[in-house]
Amino acid sequence: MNVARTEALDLHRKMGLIRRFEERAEEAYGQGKIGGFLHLYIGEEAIAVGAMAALKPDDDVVTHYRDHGYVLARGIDPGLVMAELYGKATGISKGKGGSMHMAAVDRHLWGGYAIVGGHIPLAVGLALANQYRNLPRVVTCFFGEGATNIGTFYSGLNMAAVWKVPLLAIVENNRYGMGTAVERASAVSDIYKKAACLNIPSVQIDGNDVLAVRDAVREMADKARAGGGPRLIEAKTYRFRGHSMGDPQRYRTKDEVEEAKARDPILLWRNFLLGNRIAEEADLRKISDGIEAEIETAVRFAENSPPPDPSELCANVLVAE
Amino acid sequence: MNVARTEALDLHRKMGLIRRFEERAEEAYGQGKIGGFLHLYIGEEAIAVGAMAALKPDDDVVTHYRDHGYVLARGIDPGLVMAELYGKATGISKGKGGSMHMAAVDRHLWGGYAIVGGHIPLAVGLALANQYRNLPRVVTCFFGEGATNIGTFYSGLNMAAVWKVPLLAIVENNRYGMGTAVERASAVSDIYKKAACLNIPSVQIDGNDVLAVRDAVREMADKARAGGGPRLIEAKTYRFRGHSMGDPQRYRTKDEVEEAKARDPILLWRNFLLGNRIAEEADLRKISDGIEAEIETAVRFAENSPPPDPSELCANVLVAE
Amino acid sequence: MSEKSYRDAVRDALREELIRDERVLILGEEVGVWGGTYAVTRSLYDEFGGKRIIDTPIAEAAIIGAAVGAAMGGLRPVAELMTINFSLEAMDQIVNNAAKIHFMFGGQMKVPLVIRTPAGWGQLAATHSQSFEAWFAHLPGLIVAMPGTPYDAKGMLKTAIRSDNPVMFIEHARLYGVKGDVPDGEYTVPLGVPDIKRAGGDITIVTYSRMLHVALAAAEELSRDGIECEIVDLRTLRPLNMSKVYDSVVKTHRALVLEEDWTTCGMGAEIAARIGRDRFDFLDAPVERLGQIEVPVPYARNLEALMFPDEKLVVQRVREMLS
Amino acid sequence: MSEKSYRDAVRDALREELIRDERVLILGEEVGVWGGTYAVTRSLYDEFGGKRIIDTPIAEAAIIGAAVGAAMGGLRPVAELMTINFSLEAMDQIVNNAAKIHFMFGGQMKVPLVIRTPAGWGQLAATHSQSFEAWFAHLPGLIVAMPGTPYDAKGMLKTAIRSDNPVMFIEHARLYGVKGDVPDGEYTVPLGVPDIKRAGGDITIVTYSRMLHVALAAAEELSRDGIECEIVDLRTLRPLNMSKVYDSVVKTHRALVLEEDWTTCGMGAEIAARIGRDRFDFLDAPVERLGQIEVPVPYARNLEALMFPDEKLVVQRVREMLS
Ligand SMILES: Cc1ncc(C[n+]2csc(CCOP(=O)(O)OP(=O)(O)O)c2C)c(N)n1
Ligand SMILES: Cc1ncc(C[n+]2csc(CCOP(=O)(O)OP(=O)(O)O)c2C)c(N)n1
Ligand SMILES: [Mg+2]
Ligand SMILES: [Mg+2]
Repeated sequence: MNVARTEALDLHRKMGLIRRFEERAEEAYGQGKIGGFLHLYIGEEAIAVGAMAALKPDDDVVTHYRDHGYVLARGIDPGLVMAELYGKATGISKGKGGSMHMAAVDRHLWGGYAIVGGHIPLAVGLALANQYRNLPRVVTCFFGEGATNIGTFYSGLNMAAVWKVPLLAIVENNRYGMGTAVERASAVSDIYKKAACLNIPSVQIDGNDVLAVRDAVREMADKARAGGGPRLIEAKTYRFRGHSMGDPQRYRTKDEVEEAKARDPILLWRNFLLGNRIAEEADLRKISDGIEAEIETAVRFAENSPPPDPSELCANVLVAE
Repeated sequence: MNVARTEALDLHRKMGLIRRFEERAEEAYGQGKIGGFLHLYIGEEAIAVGAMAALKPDDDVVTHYRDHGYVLARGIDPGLVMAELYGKATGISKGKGGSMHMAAVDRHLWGGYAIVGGHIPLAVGLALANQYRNLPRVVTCFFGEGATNIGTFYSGLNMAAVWKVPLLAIVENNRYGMGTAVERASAVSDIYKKAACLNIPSVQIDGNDVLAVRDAVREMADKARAGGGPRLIEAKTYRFRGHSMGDPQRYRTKDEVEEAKARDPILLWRNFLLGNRIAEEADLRKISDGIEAEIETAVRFAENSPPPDPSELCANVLVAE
Repeated sequence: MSEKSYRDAVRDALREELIRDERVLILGEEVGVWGGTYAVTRSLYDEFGGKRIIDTPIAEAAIIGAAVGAAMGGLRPVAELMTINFSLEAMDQIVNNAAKIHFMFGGQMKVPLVIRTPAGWGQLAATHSQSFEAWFAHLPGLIVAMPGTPYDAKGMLKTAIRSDNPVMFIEHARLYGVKGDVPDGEYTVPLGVPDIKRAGGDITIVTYSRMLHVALAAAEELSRDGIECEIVDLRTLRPLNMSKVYDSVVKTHRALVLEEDWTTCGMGAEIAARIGRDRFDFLDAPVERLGQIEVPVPYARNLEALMFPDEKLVVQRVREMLS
Repeated sequence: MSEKSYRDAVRDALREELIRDERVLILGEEVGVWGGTYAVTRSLYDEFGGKRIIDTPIAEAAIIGAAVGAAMGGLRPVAELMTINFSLEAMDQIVNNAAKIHFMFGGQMKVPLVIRTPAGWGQLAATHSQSFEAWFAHLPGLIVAMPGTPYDAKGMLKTAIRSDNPVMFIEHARLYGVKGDVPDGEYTVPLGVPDIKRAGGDITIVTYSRMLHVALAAAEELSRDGIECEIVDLRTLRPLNMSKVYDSVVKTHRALVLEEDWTTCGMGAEIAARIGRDRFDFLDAPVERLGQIEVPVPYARNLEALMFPDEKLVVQRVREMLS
């Protein structure tokens, strides 16, 4: 077993925290306390948690809009994230970004981006900066399988490959881009194979196996860091909720969703922990309780925080100089 | 030998016609009679000529801006093409398009396009229309290897592959996109390999061998026509002239160019014709003479044609209705 | 006549044209199985099948490019951009292909294409709340329609689909639920013809799309104080037909332009400049503009609420202009 | 002082900033080995090497996106778009990333990026002759510079490179050969400050970039007849500082805006609308605009010559406005 007990429990805690955080966010959305789009990561938590466990604290991260998981997995205070969803001044992006735009630059989280594929070139540029400045940092860029059909996936990664910048692309293949199944949108549905035409080494992994994610990310990140040029990981997973709030989900059956839930990453990890006697039920209950408390605090923080001051509207349009 | 004598001579005549046409255009450009950009196809003639020999007259063609060759290879009167270069009312696009925008819709030539890669989705759409209308027409789309790094190459062809439309992409790999060598811009320099991540069958051929082009295009076009979905051909070639007029050509040596000229497609074909006793020197001389006369007529036609009437400026902005 | 939502009116237009003309097809992200993210194309996939209603990959440049190509090839595609924000991905295809192909090849081809797309906002933050109609209105070779009522939406969309020209047909996410009277039978509304949505003699309000409703509400309120606004709904932004605006200004001597886009180099600028030039002597006061605050749209509800002119602001501005 | 071409002035600015600040790098198509298609970056690759002067694939979205990312990551990239036409390929990156990232994340990141690109034309036909400055001027979050002289080009580019904000720096292909006096030593010109390029009391001509020279030539000719034009060179289109324009209009009571872009929703519209509102009582005549004919640009020389306002047309329009 290549995981220490503390780490094993921490992985469990983080996945659980993301799950519960989003369930509460969903609730708050239903109460009209959160607006706009809210893309839940439920079912995919092992990817963010496994990846962040593998990356170094000063490795850079650029993500798409389904981004609560990455931020929480990196250990950002859930209160800041919830406050952002509530559109409060105390939010991680001062309430200006919302669900899709979570950044914490001091933690090398360079933001969630809502234009599909549009952030991939940004990640290439960040990696170029790291290479230029001789910093031993990998840039990890997360996006969905649906994003692999847009031009910037290809043109951005081609550039990264030509320049051999330290970039790791992680494709979360949750089988759908909104309601379009991967086979209906992508000529190649094993996404990792797409890297071949970019000369980028790639692997396909079980994205619901947190350890598999951690190990693949570590290996690939190290190779990219060592100057080997970009790498790509396809992490296969499944989204348990609708694409965003209010998705009629006509594109899949309830049975399909239920079946997928048998491979819930949290369940798998829980079974692993119990099965390998890394933890007892009681340990896990304690972790759950901790999570509940943490989420409660986060919600209270968000609720009690003030909205942004109206003067914020015209702040940060240009840097004053 | 899988080529009849008449066809063999016609291939020779067409390649020679394009060559001489462009040499005359170059001259006229030097005299200020042609303006703007002028991208010569000299050295690459076997591709257009071989392809047009294979395609059926009502197969559709969409091309990039280096487009004199395609139009002439399809048998368009060189006078119309030269008049377009001269910006005359009698030009193939009424003088409104110029060198980069040659179309003859009645001959299924849907135009040359000057935005790199921008025409690839157009070709996909034309092919979709053919599929939708049950027309047994292939759309052939020409572009350079440099265009295979822009997003629409990938996103357009992915769409074509998902929809299985009858499209044939022909990549003219002349080793440079302007001054950038293929290896400096493209993570994969054997362009045909890029088709793998689009699930598109592809081949690499000698683009200076007119017969190889004809045969590959025929085979691939037939497969696409039969409903097999898109195909891609990488035709390897070399551009003897600068990218456009006024290219300082700092990116390659004179030696490299001279070396490439040993594989001049017209020379190769000439040797083939003579070597296989398909033609005698005298036959070829007669063809050359015919070409000279034809070009002379074309130039005279262009010179003597009137410029567009000023009223043309505001015509064809919108279709009147 | 029946009361219909803007959404249903648009869908009816699509459905009727799909039935009327075999060459009409719809393509875009989630237009088929999902039924359109704003439910505009709901049920059309079931009725017309995957040949006519085509789900695409997420690749707007390829969607619009393919739609232009299909239009050149004899079809009459209606391409949907899920929101107008994503038009940025397809800008080259819209500007250089859709709008120019007819001209550039000397009239040899035409591009009978409709690009349907909603503007709109609602805590969607900076990249998902934009409104680029002024950009499209800037471009020769395009028709730009932006209807504000179910009646106009249906009638203009039918005209757009039958047009041989490329039409940028801009809807509005916050209008889809708005209801209005729509005739039961076949009708069309011409492109390029503004419409007086309310008559009045004191001030001219020039507007379109969702802002029409803000203007109407403000006019109602002002009317209680005896101030009568004349509301000119542009409906089509390009070609821009100014005659009704001019007639109105000649009568009222005052004009306010109300738009949802950023104002700099916007529709309001164009209209103010034209009125200023062509009806210079009739103006008793400067032409005023109200539009989006010139910052990216923030997520927070309280900040977003400050972004767009509302009824109150319009009322206030009109009062100032008349005092 | 020495006489320098606009091209050399731009190159000098680049070179000096490359020397001054290690974080400055140039990336774009053909900027390196080729030396820039308009020879602006000639010799820089030899001097600074491939780490600082980076040739890219043909992929404008990736170029601008990567430049934004590099700017976020601590560098000061100067990205070249070979011509402004290709900005259409990168529109999402410019609009949604370059211009919004600072705002959208609550000020956490900044994007010290310069995008250099020439407008221009010359029988290049519809897709290669465009001028989109009005589009960029429409966008909050961007600075839009469009200098008309070698002096301004060099001084403003140096300011742009040192700025912590994204700057769209629009040059002009037909200005590269134009010469003018440029100081030998270090200097900068601020962004956001228009410049009076000729003083006069009879009419205000507001313009920028290449049209500045058309205006200057027309003013020279008009001066022979005793008509004195005051020429305000905007230099920066966003943020748009109107004070010098207003001062001039208060003096002359007449204004003509001269631009090279299509006029609908253009800079001229914005300026006319602002003058009309803020200096309403000072105008003796409507603000007039001259710009590109509203059609795609044709290839034929004779037709193209009809597209853009020239000296003759400006002289004629000024005479009409004064009669
Ligand atoms: C350029 C662009 N087009 C369309 C959209 C609308 N949209 C948002 S998410 C999404 C699906 C993305 O699917 P995928 O990349 O698989 O990520 P997932 O949502 O499954 O995590 C779409 C079409 C967008 N945001 N940007
Ligand atoms: C989107 C875009 N970017 C840049 C250019 C400028 N440009 C014109 S041709 C060319 C090189 C194209 O190379 P390739 O595709 O290999 O074709 P070739 O010219 O070699 O035939 C470039 C960069 C353009 N026309 N369009
Ligand atoms: Mg997905
Ligand atoms: Mg090439």
